Amino acid sequence: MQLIPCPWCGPRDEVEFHYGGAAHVAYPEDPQSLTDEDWARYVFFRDNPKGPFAERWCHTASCRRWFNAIRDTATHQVLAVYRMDEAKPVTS
Amino acid sequence: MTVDHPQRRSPLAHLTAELAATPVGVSLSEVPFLTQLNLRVDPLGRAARAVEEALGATLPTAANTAVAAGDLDVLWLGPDEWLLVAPEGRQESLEKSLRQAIGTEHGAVVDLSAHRTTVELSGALARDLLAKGCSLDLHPAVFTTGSCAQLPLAQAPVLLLARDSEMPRYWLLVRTSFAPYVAAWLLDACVEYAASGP
Amino acid sequence: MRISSVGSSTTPGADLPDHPSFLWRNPEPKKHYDVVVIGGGGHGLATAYYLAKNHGITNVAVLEKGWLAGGNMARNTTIIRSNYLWDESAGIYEHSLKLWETLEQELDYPILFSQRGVLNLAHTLQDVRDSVRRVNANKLNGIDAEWVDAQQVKELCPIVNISPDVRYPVLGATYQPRAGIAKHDYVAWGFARAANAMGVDLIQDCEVTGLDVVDGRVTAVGTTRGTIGAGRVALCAAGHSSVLAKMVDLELPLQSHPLQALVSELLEPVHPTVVMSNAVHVYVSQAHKGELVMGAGVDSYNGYGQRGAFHIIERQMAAALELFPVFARAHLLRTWAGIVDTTPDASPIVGLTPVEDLYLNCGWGTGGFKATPGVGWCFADTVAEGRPHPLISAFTLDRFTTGALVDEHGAAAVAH
Amino acid sequence: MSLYRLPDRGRVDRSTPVTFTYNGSPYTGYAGDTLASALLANGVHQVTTSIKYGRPRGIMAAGPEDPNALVQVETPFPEPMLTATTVELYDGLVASGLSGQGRLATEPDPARYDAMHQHCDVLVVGAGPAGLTAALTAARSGARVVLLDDQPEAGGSLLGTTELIDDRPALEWVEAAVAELDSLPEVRVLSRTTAFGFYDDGFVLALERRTDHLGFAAPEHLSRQRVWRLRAKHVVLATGAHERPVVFADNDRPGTMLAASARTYLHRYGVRCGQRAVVFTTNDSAYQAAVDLADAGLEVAAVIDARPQSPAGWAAECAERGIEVRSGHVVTGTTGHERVIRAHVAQLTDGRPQLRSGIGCDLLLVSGGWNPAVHLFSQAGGRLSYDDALGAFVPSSSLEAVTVAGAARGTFQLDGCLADGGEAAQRALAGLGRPTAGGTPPRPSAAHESAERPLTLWTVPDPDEQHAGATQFVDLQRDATVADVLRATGAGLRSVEHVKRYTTIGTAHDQGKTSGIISSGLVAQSVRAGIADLGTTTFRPPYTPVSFAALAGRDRGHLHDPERVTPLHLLHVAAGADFEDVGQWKRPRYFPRAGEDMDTAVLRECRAARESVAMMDASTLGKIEVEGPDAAELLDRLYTNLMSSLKVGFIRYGVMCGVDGMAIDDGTVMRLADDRFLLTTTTGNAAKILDWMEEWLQTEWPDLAVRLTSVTEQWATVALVGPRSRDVLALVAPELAVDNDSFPFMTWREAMVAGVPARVCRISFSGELAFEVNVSGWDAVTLWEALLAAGESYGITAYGTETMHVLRAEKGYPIIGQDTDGTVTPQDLGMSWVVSKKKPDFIGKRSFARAENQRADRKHLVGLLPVQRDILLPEGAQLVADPQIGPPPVRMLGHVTSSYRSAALEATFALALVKGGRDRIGQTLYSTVGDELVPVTVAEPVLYDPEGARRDG
Ligand SMILES: Cc1cc2nc3c(=O)[nH]c(=O)nc-3n(C[C@H](O)[C@H](O)[C@H](O)COP(=O)(O)OP(=O)(O)OC[C@H]3O[C@@H](n4cnc5c(N)ncnc54)[C@H](O)[C@@H]3O)c2cc1C
Ligand SMILES: NC(=O)c1ccc[n+]([C@@H]2O[C@H](COP(=O)([O-])OP(=O)(O)OC[C@H]3O[C@@H](n4cnc5c(N)ncnc54)[C@H](O)[C@@H]3O)[C@@H](O)[C@H]2O)c1
Ligand SMILES: Cc1cc2nc3c(=O)[nH]c(=O)nc-3n(C[C@H](O)[C@H](O)[C@H](O)COP(=O)(O)O)c2cc1C
Ligand SMILES: [Zn+2]
Repeated sequence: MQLIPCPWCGPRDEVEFHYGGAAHVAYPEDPQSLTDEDWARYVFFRDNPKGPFAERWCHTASCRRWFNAIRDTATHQVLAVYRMDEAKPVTS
Repeated sequence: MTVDHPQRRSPLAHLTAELAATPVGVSLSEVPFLTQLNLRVDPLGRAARAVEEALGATLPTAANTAVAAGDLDVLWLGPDEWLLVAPEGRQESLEKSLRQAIGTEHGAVVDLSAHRTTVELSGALARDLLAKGCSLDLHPAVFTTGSCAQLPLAQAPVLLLARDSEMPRYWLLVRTSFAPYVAAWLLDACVEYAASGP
Repeated sequence: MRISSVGSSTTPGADLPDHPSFLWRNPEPKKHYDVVVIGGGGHGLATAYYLAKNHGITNVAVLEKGWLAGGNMARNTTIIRSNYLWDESAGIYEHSLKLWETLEQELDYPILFSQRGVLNLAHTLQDVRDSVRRVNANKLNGIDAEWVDAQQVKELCPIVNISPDVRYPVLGATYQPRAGIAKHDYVAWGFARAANAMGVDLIQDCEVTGLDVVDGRVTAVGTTRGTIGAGRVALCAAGHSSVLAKMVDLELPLQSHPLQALVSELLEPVHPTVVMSNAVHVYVSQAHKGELVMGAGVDSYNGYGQRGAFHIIERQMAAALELFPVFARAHLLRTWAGIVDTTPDASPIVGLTPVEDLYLNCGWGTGGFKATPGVGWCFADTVAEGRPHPLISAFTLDRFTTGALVDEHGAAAVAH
Repeated sequence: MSLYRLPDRGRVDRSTPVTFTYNGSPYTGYAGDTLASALLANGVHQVTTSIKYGRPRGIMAAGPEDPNALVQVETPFPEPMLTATTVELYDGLVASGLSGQGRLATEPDPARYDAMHQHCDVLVVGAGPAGLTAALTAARSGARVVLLDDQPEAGGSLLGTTELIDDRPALEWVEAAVAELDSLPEVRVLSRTTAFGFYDDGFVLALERRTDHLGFAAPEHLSRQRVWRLRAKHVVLATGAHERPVVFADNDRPGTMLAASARTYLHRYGVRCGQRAVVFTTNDSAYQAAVDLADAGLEVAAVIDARPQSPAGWAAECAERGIEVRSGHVVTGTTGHERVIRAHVAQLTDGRPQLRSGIGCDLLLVSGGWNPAVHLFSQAGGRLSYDDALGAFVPSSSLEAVTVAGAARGTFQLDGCLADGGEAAQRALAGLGRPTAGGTPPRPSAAHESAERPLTLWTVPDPDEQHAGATQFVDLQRDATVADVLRATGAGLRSVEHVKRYTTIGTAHDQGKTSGIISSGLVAQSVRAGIADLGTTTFRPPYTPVSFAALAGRDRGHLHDPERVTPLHLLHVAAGADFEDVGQWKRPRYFPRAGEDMDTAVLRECRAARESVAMMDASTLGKIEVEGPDAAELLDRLYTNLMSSLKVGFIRYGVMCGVDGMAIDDGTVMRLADDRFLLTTTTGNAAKILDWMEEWLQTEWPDLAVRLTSVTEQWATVALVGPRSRDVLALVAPELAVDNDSFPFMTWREAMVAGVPARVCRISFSGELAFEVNVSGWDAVTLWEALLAAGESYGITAYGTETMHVLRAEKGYPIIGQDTDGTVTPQDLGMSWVVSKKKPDFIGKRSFARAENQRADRKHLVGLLPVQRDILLPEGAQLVADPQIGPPPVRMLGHVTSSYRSAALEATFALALVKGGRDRIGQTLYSTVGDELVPVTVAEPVLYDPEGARRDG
């Protein structure tokens, strides 16, 4: 059971969180102007790296805040968490 | 306008006797009909200050803490969200003064008095009872008096408030639809403390 | 070789067949192969086998980064069925099931394919509707399927608790009699042995670390054992598909998640069939030696660690005991996890890629064991012929652009 | 007193004799015995027969690593597959040997199980010398410490030895240590508690056996077993080491035992495991067993030391006791049947055994070295490396906030273990930023210094060259032999993982605690690889088997999953409602009256709604308050239709889609104020939709000033439906103008209803004139009872979800999740009107333009009328064009999503998703009904009151 450090509530059990997949995937500026390919890319295609991954979590059972985390998908280790309005930190 | 509610019914009224019959070391009771208002404002904004003035209480900005001001408890729920808990019957006046304080700034005030009911849990075994279903560290030096947390208790979402972490005495604020489950779960958790079994 | 039936003898170990005394060579990789298959799981091995068997292409290497069939093939709960909802899925899974029915003879290897039937329980009225819908579709697709009520569930599997007083009572189930289980490792080894015998090189401890693309065409693979030239490359890397595709900048709509399973100690036969339940989230069979084999849903987050969180197991145990109260004092013996590559529509991606001579087989997520012979057959044909085999032609990468998804979430949510 | 029980040794309680039955025979033991020690005390070595070959099998170890002594316990409740070495004896125990397969009880297990969370600064696993010093050191600093051990009492291997610490018996030191720990308020010592899983971030799971040892006296109200969910800032693993055997021919014969285990039986249980012993070892540790047994009066015939040179100090001790020591010798096999009667001994020259001689014995003790118990460390992600000197795998990587101490990391001397424990605690405290308190480290008695390194010997060459290895058992439980391993490598297998799966070594209850590394060693030998490179198979939780029930804990029966209920639930129960599970909610499905089945009840309920007045509890609908200056903007982006144009006091129906354009939910939106809306979601989707909205708001559009609050339980909702609903409402809300002009369709009003404040909505999910009355949850009962009373003269009728479905389906209103399946757009549902053409964008819009969405043969929601008007189509039935179906696959056109008997239509009818359905209206299709096909006519989805005249009353 992972401890996910909520930027507000601190470390809590993973069961309290909802996983949101890749972070930093912006909703397209003008979806109607996209090609079908580009739109499909936005809807269905997400990065799936082995190693550090910038992803979104929501602390649904508590403060209900979404935040970003950099977590190593190979080790489960959370390398950093940051709020939605903070820039992606550099983790070596 | 306060209305007389002759038949008003609290979610755990039908379990009053069961809750009262807990073993030595645990006390359980429903605290029905408390006033509960959800407040959302920018903690740094002018409205927040006005609200504090109106309430005579600060809005705690430390996560998972509550402040008490007289008979009012202000519980941190999120970085711009609080639950105000007051004795029964205060929802309308409180809502009005909050809205007034917020004025034209962006905020939200929602009456949730009937959304959750409150279970008071106290006694020497209270902490053990909670520890059966709650992953938070309830050590009195960690979850101190005035700490609060939203989290699952077994399979139900609850809002936990340490009214007195030493005694200890807790409030569990439970969404009413989950209240019978939480009550049944707590009563079941008590079984082992009954001197000669259930 | 001794081939035995299931669950009869009192000495459970004596039941199991002996393995052949030779399985495969451990050759050094050659400089060049006509086809390089990446990934020595069930799909990779079956693909190699059918390339050799059906298409006479034997200058083939299967490159495996660890030990052969040590990925999901070593860790799945072995449920085989073909009762999927949509025509496209029914086509490939039923083709596979038919192959399973003769695979033991075909491979001359005891794979312990046991057609003991699979029950998918319904616990809510919506489950019932979805189940009946699927049964009807299956029948019209020529797949054996039945809707059975709670009483019939009890007759098929007497230890299921069908009391109406439980939290989520059993309202009925879909039943596929021809479905069942097989012994996963034996299946892999059967394919491996047969492929090896036809000249396929099975190369272990050989991780692919790069793909050489010249003028839009793949020409070689870089590995931890040197560069290996390839006429064609067939990707069968399951949980690692995204990582490999990334080497040629191919983005895939895949997310890799941990999926856990567990076994009990060996028990006298109590569970004659396979029971799956979406609503209470558990599926159970009793394997040949007598252990209960169980699984649940995926862990929610991406993970390549081959391990998941324990609350999933605890929840699964609670669910199992709701359905099977007699399991109370069975013991959890071992838990493990695999890495499953899930797609947005719970259907696989098989076929050509924008890179010439690079072929893709992935996205089987939590349910690709049952497809092993079927997809091996069709994928080999696709690689050999350079065009999609008709049975997999719906499972293109392109469907995410057109919107022609094959949404099997209903049939596949706890998909095994 | 039996021949095998010594009068003056052991920690069993001789004042409490205990009777038990094994394999049908009665025996006596003492409190403090395990089943194994009691059997041994009765001279019983054979416990069972083996799984595959039916060979006699005995007790090999004294702890959970025993690969052999499997038993089925029958009382007080049947439990399969426990090891006799871990079953504490109690009065009335009935058990029998198991040959590999356990048997489950057929009746339900009456015991309770539970779980407990516990946090600490330092968790110490294992209360041997290393663990105890670690716990003491940590605890003295004031840290919160949990010390757990799987044995009934602390001491670890000291319980089975005679060592001294600080010049007194080690167990006195243990007792003092435990007393000190018990006296510290921040320390919890858990005995009979096995840490079985080590997960991320200091999360350790442990199983406490609370009442098993009490047998029939176990109090019912206590949980039998408890799962501890421990979260530690630092974990010290002091789990000790397992002795392993050397493999030789017929090494499975009862009477063959691990040397240190025999020593444990002697010192801890006062049991001598035989009368004449031969000790076979590759290292020093077994000498102590030989010496101790001799001192306890056993005849120790010989110590067979595989090393060319025996250790001088020990040799002297042996000589003193007249024990012959044969160095450079090995045991090559045994004679006997139910029990070993002779050990075959041969000199080992150049790795080949020479001439054999037999030594008579009834006890053959073996030590092939020690395997550090690295299971938990490895589970937590720690790496292992092979230690050549020890012949074992030891922890090699450092894990954050984890320290391994004592024998678990390959420290096999007591002084080293004590020092290790202290250092581990200091490391933990340093990490926590806590100062270490002083205190003198404990000092053990001096050990024999030895110049002889242990020899690593996995197996002794088999004298029977023809069947070499066939009776050399590696995994006794799986009956897997050296020959099996060689066959595996001969088949081309090189990986220990393959060999495991080919031979099944290490897959039994003991998970290869004693056999796993031997298998690796054999493979290494066979394929001429380094064992260091081959490694071990993977260590996986649980460390020892855990019962399913313990893991399920209290999440069973009605606590399995919360039953969510509305404030009216008790009234529904009293009214005899039949309930339906919708998500976690319990909803009344129908309210049968005496003698009614569902069909009759539903027809009656429908008739009441269509002809007079009926009411239902709609409180389960999700409700979300949306507040802020940008509230309307947010809703415009999330709903397919325009919400910003909604006026205060009005209500609008809306649909939400996913980004893929598929409908995910629908509901109504009330505008409470310019900047406030209240929206409803379907019952099952409330949490999902709130999350969905928050996700967009927080992650994509943080610039929007909107706040969302769930108010689902704040409001109880009663739908009041039917031509007489207005009359009933007027009675309970005398101040409310209820006429059509004052209170038009799709508006809402605040009013006193039944004497309580309410929000009344004029909306209809039935096509009838209808209202939804929302009151505080506290007032739900008041409202419900007032409506029942006011409507009495109109025959007001309570109805459930089934009737709701009939009413809405007659009107062609879809249910998201029933008439859709995640592949259906609003257009497919015939609701293009709910998809705004004006808005430049909203979630899902872009997907509508994809190729697949343009196809004319997409599935549409249509009505179906069976040609034979009384045939009820099964929901889920498939539709085909031609009744003459050929061989499969048959082309399917769609399926029935909803199907009911309609009182109003006096016929059955259905809704269906049909390919190009809107173009087929009027056509005949065929629906599966069982194995038949019946003709149905495709119709408009709205079958009842298509003009919508009735909803205005
Ligand atoms: C717990 C669990 C239960 C399951 N239950 C079922 C079930 O009951 N029924 C069912 O039908 N399906 C089930 N599945 C799914 C099924 O196991 C998979 O869909 C299927 O095994 C995938 O195909 P595969 O056998 O080829 O995959 P794998 O066996 O995973 O093969 C992929 C191989 O590629 C190798 N590889 C990866 N990267 C590289 C590289 N760079 N270089 C070289 N080699 C590489 C991997 O090491 C691996 O061996 C389950 C899966 C899990 C994890
Ligand atoms: N002479 C030798 O070669 C040799 C070899 C090994 C050990 N030893 C001796 O053994 C002792 C080792 O001391 P130590 O403290 O390291 O270990 P220990 O064996 O004394 O204690 C370990 C304790 O941990 C318990 N344990 C193990 N795994 C557990 C789990 N998962 N959950 C709960 N409890 C668990 C064991 O039951 C045991 O009580 C020393 O006295 C040492 O000299 C000697
Ligand atoms: C169908 C099936 C049955 C299994 N039965 C057993 C078993 O009886 N005993 C055992 O220890 N492991 C059993 N395993 C699990 C394997 O030991 C192992 O955990 C799994 O192959 C994953 O590999 P890993 O744990 O080495 O990563 C079984 C696995 C499967 C898929
Ligand atoms: Zn939080």
